[in-house]
Amino acid sequence: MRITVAFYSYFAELAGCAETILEAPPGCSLGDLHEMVVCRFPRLAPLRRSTLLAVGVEYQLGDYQLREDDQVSLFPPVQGG
Amino acid sequence: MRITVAFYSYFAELAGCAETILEAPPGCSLGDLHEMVVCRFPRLAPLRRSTLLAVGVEYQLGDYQLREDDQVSLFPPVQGG
Amino acid sequence: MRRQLTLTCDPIEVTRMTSSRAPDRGVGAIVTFIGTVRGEESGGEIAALEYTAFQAMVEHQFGQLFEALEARWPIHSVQVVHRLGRVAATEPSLWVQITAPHRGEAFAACQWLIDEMKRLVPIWKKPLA
Amino acid sequence: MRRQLTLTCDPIEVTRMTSSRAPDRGVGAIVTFIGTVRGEESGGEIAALEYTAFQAMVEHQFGQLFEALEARWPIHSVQVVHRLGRVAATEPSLWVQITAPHRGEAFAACQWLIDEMKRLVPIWKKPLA
Repeated sequence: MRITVAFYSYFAELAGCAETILEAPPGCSLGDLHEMVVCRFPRLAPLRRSTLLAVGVEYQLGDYQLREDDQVSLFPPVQGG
Repeated sequence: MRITVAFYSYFAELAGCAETILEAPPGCSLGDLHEMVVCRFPRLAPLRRSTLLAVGVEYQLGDYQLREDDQVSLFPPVQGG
Repeated sequence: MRRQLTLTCDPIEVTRMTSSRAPDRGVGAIVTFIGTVRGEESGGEIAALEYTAFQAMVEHQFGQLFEALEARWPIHSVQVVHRLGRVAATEPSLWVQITAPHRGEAFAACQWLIDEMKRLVPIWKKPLA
Repeated sequence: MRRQLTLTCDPIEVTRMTSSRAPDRGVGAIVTFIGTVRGEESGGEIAALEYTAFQAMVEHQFGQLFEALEARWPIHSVQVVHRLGRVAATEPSLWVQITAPHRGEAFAACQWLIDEMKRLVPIWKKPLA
């Protein structure tokens, strides 16, 4: 299934792009996808533990079951204010 | 000794005046003076326990030893803001 | 610490006093409290409050509170304006502004100052119908 | 509860937004927080911060925070303005205003909202020399 992955803040610089599209196997969880992303963009690997994950506009945990056309976002800890 | 006593807020209305002068005996404490005041202005007697006492611009307790020309103030709980 | 206390019978000009920039490059937080006269108090309608004060003692007590504030928190400035006389419902009776490096100390100091003011500063109010 | 969220690349017009009266006869407390860009950060000089955001998610997350705020405190209104793009040192990057019947809930809600924003709302900043 087709998943859009967006990077925000310095994650976009580390990935070298603001967005990519990945083909994920059926039954793929958000955590599985995160592993696929850090394999493809290894400069994000050391930040794995502090990475925040969202699907659409909601935060999700690694066990979230992805669906076709989900919009996933990866970003570092937020710093508003 | 001569002590000036001022009343603030509704204490002035209850006393019928904003200020009075009392002649206090030597060794008179602020607590003693308070008793003299409520004898002279009995409408302040029921409020004795909630009355705040100041000498000059400082709060003082009943055991404060009065001195000639002290300016004593009596008033109800404050309500600024 | 810059400090300013104003007791005034004129309306508090909130807009004029609000700055659009930090007063100093080390300031990251500006906390402002405005207390307004509520038009309803314990069920009844109120047109205004009449504020009176023992002014010399108000100034002295605020001076002591400012000393304690400075000793306890790294505050850059504190400003207090309290209205006296008749203040109509919805108008500000109190304006407090604290500037500090970070919001934690600015919020803590602002709340502490107002709590202590309500305990110690000789100002009274009377509802006017 | 009246609510307003603004994300803007323009300077926050603090003066224009500050009202000199309570918006409602039941309001007794107006708490305002202004976050300004500090010119010094961990020892170094900073000319400005560059703010970026995941805007759709910012709006959704603030919407959820406003819901939770309303459920927890008797707030009359909440307004948030957050600047994006380049914000020079001493300029406001954040403006939050809460109105409520009493100061306790206004202070509590304002601090809670800012703490939660800093935990959940996807905005980032980068120092510019």
